Amino acid sequence: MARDMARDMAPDVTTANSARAPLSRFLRWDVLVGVLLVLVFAGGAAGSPEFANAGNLSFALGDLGEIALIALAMTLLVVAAEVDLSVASVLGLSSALVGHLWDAGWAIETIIPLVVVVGAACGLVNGLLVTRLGLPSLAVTIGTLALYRGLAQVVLGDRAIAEFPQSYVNLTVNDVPGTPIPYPVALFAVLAVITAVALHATGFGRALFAIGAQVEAAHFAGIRVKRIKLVLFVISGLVAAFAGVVYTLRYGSARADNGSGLELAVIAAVLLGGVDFDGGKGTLGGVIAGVLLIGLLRNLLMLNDVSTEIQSVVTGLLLVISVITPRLVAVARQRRRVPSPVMPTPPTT
Amino acid sequence: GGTTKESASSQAPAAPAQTAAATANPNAPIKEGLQIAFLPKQINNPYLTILDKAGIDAAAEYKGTAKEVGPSDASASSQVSYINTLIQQQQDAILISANDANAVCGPLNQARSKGIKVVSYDSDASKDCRDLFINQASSEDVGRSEVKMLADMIDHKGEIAVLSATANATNQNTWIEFMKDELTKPEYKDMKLVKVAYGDDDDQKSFQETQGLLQAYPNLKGIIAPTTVGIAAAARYVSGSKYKGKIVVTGLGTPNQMREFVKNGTVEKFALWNPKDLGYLASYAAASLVSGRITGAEGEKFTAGKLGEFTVGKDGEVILGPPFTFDASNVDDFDF
Amino acid sequence: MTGAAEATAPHGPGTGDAPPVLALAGVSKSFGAVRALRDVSLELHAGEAHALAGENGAGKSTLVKTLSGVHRPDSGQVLMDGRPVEFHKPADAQRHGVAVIYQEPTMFPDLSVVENIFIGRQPRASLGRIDRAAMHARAAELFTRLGVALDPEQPARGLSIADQQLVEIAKALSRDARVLIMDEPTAALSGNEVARLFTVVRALREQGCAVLFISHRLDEIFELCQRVTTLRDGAWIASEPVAGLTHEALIRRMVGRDLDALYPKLDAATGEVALKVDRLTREGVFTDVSFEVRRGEIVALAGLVGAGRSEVARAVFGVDRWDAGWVEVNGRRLPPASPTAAMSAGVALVPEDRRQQGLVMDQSIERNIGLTGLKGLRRGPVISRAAERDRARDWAIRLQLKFNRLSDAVNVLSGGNQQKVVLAKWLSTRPQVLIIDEPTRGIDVGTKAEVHRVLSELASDGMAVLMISSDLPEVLGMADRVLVMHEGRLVAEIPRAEATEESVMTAAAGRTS
Amino acid sequence: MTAVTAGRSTRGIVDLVFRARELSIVAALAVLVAVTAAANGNFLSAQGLKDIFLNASILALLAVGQSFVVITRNIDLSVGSVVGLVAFTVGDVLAANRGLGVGVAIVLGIVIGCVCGLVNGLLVSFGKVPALVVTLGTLYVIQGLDHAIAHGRQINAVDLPRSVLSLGNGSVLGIPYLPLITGVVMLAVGYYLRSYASGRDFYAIGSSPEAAGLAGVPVRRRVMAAYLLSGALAGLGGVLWLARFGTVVADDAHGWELQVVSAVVVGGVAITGGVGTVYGAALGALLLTTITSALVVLKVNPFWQQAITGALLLLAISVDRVLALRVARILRRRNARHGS
Ligand SMILES: Nc1ncnc2c1ncn2[C@@H]1O[C@H](COP(=O)(O)OP(=O)(O)OP(=O)(O)O)[C@@H](O)[C@H]1O
Ligand SMILES: Nc1ncnc2c1ncn2[C@@H]1O[C@H](COP(=O)(O)OP(=O)(O)OP(=O)(O)O)[C@@H](O)[C@H]1O
Ligand SMILES: [Mg+2]
Ligand SMILES: [Mg+2]
Repeated sequence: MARDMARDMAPDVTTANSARAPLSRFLRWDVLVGVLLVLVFAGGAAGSPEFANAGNLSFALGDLGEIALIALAMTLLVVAAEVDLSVASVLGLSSALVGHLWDAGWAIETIIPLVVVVGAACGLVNGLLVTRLGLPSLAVTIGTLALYRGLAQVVLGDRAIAEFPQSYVNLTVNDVPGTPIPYPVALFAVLAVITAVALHATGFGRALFAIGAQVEAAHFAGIRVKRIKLVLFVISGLVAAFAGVVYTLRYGSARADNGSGLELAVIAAVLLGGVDFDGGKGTLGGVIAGVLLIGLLRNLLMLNDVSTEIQSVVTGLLLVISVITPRLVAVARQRRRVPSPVMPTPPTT
Repeated sequence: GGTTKESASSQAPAAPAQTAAATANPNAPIKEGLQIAFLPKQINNPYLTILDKAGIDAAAEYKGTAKEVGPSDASASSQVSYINTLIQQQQDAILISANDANAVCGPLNQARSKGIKVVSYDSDASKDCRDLFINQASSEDVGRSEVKMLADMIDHKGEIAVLSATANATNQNTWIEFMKDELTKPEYKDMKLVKVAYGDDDDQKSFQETQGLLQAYPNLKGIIAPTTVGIAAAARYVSGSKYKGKIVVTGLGTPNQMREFVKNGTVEKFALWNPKDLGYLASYAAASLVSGRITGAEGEKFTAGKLGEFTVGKDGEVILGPPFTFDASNVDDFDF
Repeated sequence: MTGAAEATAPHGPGTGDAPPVLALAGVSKSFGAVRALRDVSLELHAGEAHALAGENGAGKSTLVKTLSGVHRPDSGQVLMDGRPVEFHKPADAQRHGVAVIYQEPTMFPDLSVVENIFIGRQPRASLGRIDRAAMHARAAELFTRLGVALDPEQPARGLSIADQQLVEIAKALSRDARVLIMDEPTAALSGNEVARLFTVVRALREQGCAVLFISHRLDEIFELCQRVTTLRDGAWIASEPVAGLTHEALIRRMVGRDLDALYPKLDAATGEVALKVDRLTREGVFTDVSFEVRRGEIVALAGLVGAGRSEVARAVFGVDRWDAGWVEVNGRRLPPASPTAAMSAGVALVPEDRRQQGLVMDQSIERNIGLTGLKGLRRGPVISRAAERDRARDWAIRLQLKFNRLSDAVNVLSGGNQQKVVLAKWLSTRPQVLIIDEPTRGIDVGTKAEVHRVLSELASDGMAVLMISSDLPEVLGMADRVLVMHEGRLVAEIPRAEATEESVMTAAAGRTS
Repeated sequence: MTAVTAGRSTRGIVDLVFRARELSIVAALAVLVAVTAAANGNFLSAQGLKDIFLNASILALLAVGQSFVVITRNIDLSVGSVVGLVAFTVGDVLAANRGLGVGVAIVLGIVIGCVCGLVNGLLVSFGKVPALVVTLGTLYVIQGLDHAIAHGRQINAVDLPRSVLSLGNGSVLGIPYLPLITGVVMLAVGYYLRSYASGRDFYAIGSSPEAAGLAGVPVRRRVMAAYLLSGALAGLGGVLWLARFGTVVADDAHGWELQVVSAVVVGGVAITGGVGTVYGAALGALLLTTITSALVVLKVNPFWQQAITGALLLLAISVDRVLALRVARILRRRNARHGS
């Protein structure tokens, strides 16, 4: 189902290249990632019996849950040419709060909404610093990355809290009956559909792409740039905090260092999915394919006893290859047709 | 109704029942062709690498195959995916040095429900979700002896500090508790623990923390670093600074790392057990479990190859032995 | 292809016998399905100013980029002093003494004005270091020649389009080139600067420089150039001496037919006040600006470059915050700094800088046009692509937009066609008050008439139009009233009957008549 | 016209004074050091000062290389991995051949760093692919390589030649080698960027890559050079790391890319390219490390340290920004008075 989703949710974005031959539509970066995903899945299913069974798939998908959730919000931000590096720290802070409050005897029904609100507040701080002061989000969220992680340590210190209510733990680890899909992943699927529609088919999505591609033009077109960015940061914080709740319950362990370093995994997935870090380009389908590709490939390598170091190399090569292949193909095709380098398009970040 | 902490304990899952029901047969031979896997906190941790290698060699002795797999970062979550993989691969036993005692619990119990034996070593998992814990030394011994060792070197007088690993490290935190308890005894009334600092088992961070400690507490007399990374970093900073000879550094370290500092006089004594023995013992314990020689109940005995006989203690704990103290006279006799 | 045979020998009388400094021979260039140049030939001679004329999208800028090494021709040759050369990149052409002012200013916003001019060619002192004093001296000299009052140390960010254009001109002149190519250098300039520029160019030409000049203001062609080459749909039409050519004849070459009146101003009954601006002030930029625009009226805002006209427009529309005063639309005050509020009150602003402010360059024509009316395109919560496309097609046809597909990105359109997309984007919101900053910058004569007709029609349908323009004939031809700004203040209001070149220019220069 | 000119040029001058980002960092540093020293005199003792500079020098060196790349509107996330790889491999080689000296170590380190930089540079400038993706990819690849080489081993100080270790701890005229090296590199790179035509090209590329191409700037060559320099300095940083810490494992400098980028950003180099100096970046690195040291010296609860570091970082960039906005506004007003 994951593959279908990825395909269905990749509506075309009009890129500058669409004037070229129609074939190049299929050589887009995000489509390439989708194809790789299918290949990995098929190869895995054929090659190792441990891979394509319900138990393993359920686990592998569940293990991606938090990254996938956060990647949704991150995609929106990156399309609008912003980034939130503090997500993993918000996740940690949320985890620490869940642990602390639970330890203090609060009811989990109170804790969860409260923590999500705190996450939204963290996002609000990011958003205000970016929109009110006009600071680059990379700088702001590197700062809050340290700040929120630090607050998590302040809240929980060296304690590790466990023994959360089983019914809630079950919600985060059990599968939807009859499928190998854990509940958080099912929730993710629903949210992904909503996000995809919002991004690719609504005025809000159009506004995001315009903001990301040319913020001044968007402002002149009456788009409330600052407000929209603020909302995006709040969403990002909120989702990260919710992911923190899922994380805590899924592992049954609240620690201040939960999820540290997760931001790079999210960014890697978003980049692999073909979203342009300069903003204004990308598809949600690509991102979903990217998340699944990284996750399933790692799972497959692990099952085949490929060492961590090689896994790391493979992830890195995947990133490089997925960006460079469409370019190489385009260049090769151009060379064949006419010997004309277009305007010297310089490299971008 | 509200799901508060009180209601939770009543809902806590019972540990899988079938393992407890089995009875031990101390005379059963160790099965051949066992497949066991070591899952360290983090691959590339030199200390755990030594341990796991010894365990893998031990497996060859009893004609089993062992391997080491693990994450490159010491986070709880990354270990969990490896447990899943090992379940899928239907290993006979998983040996784990847990990053987070609780986070690995669910998957470990899943493994046990599929008949896989779980042995924790070096750093324990929650006792509900493993069959045995191979402890390097009794935690109480480690904590108290560290304090004694330092006290002897500073004449039971002055300010001291602890340089630990991460704030969440289970074993370090247990030791530190015992250290604090030991310090309440009357003979230590002139010693004061002024700070517990965390070097996160990161060489550079530990180095910088040591610097900070010495500046912040000019009257500091000694540092206990109950972690191999921390003690090496602390010793290195002290040996290259004006504090050399004025500050006593001790703790847990490996002879290879510490040799230089013992020789140049920065460090007089430090302690550790033989990590190779620990790996060896863990490997044999796992094999004994799988072969049905023991079940993990208190009082059971088993032989661990060349190391001889061990007894399962309370809560399924097996203790390697008291820590060994290294000093200038013996540090050259070891190579690890 | 038909022009090919004639094109091979465009060499006419009066050009001397020396081989042309720079020439194109039978050059073709396609972008995908678009054939931007088809077998075009052109010769530039020393000491001659050569004009290139053609409608929007005729291929002028493509020709320029082929001469300067940005594009390589698909077929045909570039010749220098009669010998074939291959320019692989702009640097190659520069090394051969070709200096280019591109249609769109290419600034380094973070560098100072002087660095912008000299980047890559800074005067050197010992050990290869940059000689800053020499650099400043040369910049000062250039600015004096061009009559520009810019602080050389000022960062280029925030320069108005006109100032940017002046910097570009200084940059090209500083090269002491053998060939000077200027792609619509005057589009953003007003009379004064144009006159200065022409003086400088004439001097260069007399020193033996070959000049290629592109402009949609035909008067300028007649004033500056000796020969003119016309392109139509990428094909060469004619190369001939300017002397003896009439406006009408040139237009017929470009468009292929005769044109209607250029300023088809309809008289409309003026209604009640639609836009009222009262003592509006933005400190340091403009002061105490008050005026009204009525329904059915076209009011022009004239002034020299940098007078602050665009700034007023931006503030009225809410892009910039104002410090004092207020703006009223249809009797209701607008909140400050909210374009959204201005839009829902029925105001539209066609900004002066289409690349930064007007368009999202990477996005398609239809998306750009749809961006201002997302609410109207909704079917339920989602945008209807069909509605988006219809809206875009409607206006594309009305404004005679030249495009391949509506899903093409706007950055492949020619400059003038981009301007039309901006117009379509705003006209499609059916505003009651239209503020339009340099409406025909870079638009060809044919379309200009079209735009003027549309404006005129809209006004007579009851729209209030505030038009900022540096094109004096346009101001005089279209406006019911002319407001003149000088250094941030409104200095004159001239009714249509009294508006003449002299009266407007006198006020704009700050002299009281 | 003349009035306008006057207004504009005053703006230029005042602007220059106020926009010197370096000044505000120096001020922040001064406040921090003063407060800490007041609380604990040891902080400014000879040993204390030496420690601060020693701690900052490797980060500052990396920040110099990184700002070079960032100024061209690119980024190099692989620096942390390169430092780790170089520290380990050079350590490994030296441990195996103890006769080798400092010179060989430095050359070897720089060569390895250059190779990494070359790969990044080729992919970014000739492959025309986004730098962030490429260097995130090479971050993983180089890290994997490092781990594969180290395979759980550790290089200890005893295994290393004396000469290398004394590079890390020794000093000349009381100044330790490390900050000395960083200082020299910083001054050289800073001078080059400011005073040479090719140095200005980097700013032009970052400011507008498109315009740079049209102006005849060799964009690819320069971007390539930026990555080579960043790689070379990361390689040098790796050798210094080895010399300073003596003990190396595969994980060294893991996650440092974010620290380096923070230093660069705090130092006023715009992440969107075209703006900033290497002096600012190096000062940013000094500020960051000093915050960490100061918090320990001030006996701040370890659980609060990271939060405070984060808050101070935010404070630094926010105050700087607010000041800049204020100044811009005052100038606009002043311009009004001059203009009218
Ligand atoms: N890079 C490109 N990719 C695709 N099409 C292009 C590109 N550049 C130009 N074109 C197309 O080539 C044709 C000629 O464009 P060009 O810019 O040369 O026109 P122009 O004569 O300069 O028009 P204007 O007067 O509006 O500036 C146009 O149809 C344009 O859409
Ligand atoms: N914040 C500012 N500080 C100083 N000068 C500024 C500022 N903003 C704009 N300017 C200058 O003020 C002048 C007014 O610009 P504006 O674009 O409004 O003029 P204009 O009359 O519309 O002329 P143009 O024909 O260039 O559009 C410009 O020269 C611009 O560079
Ligand atoms: Mg053009
Ligand atoms: Mg203007």
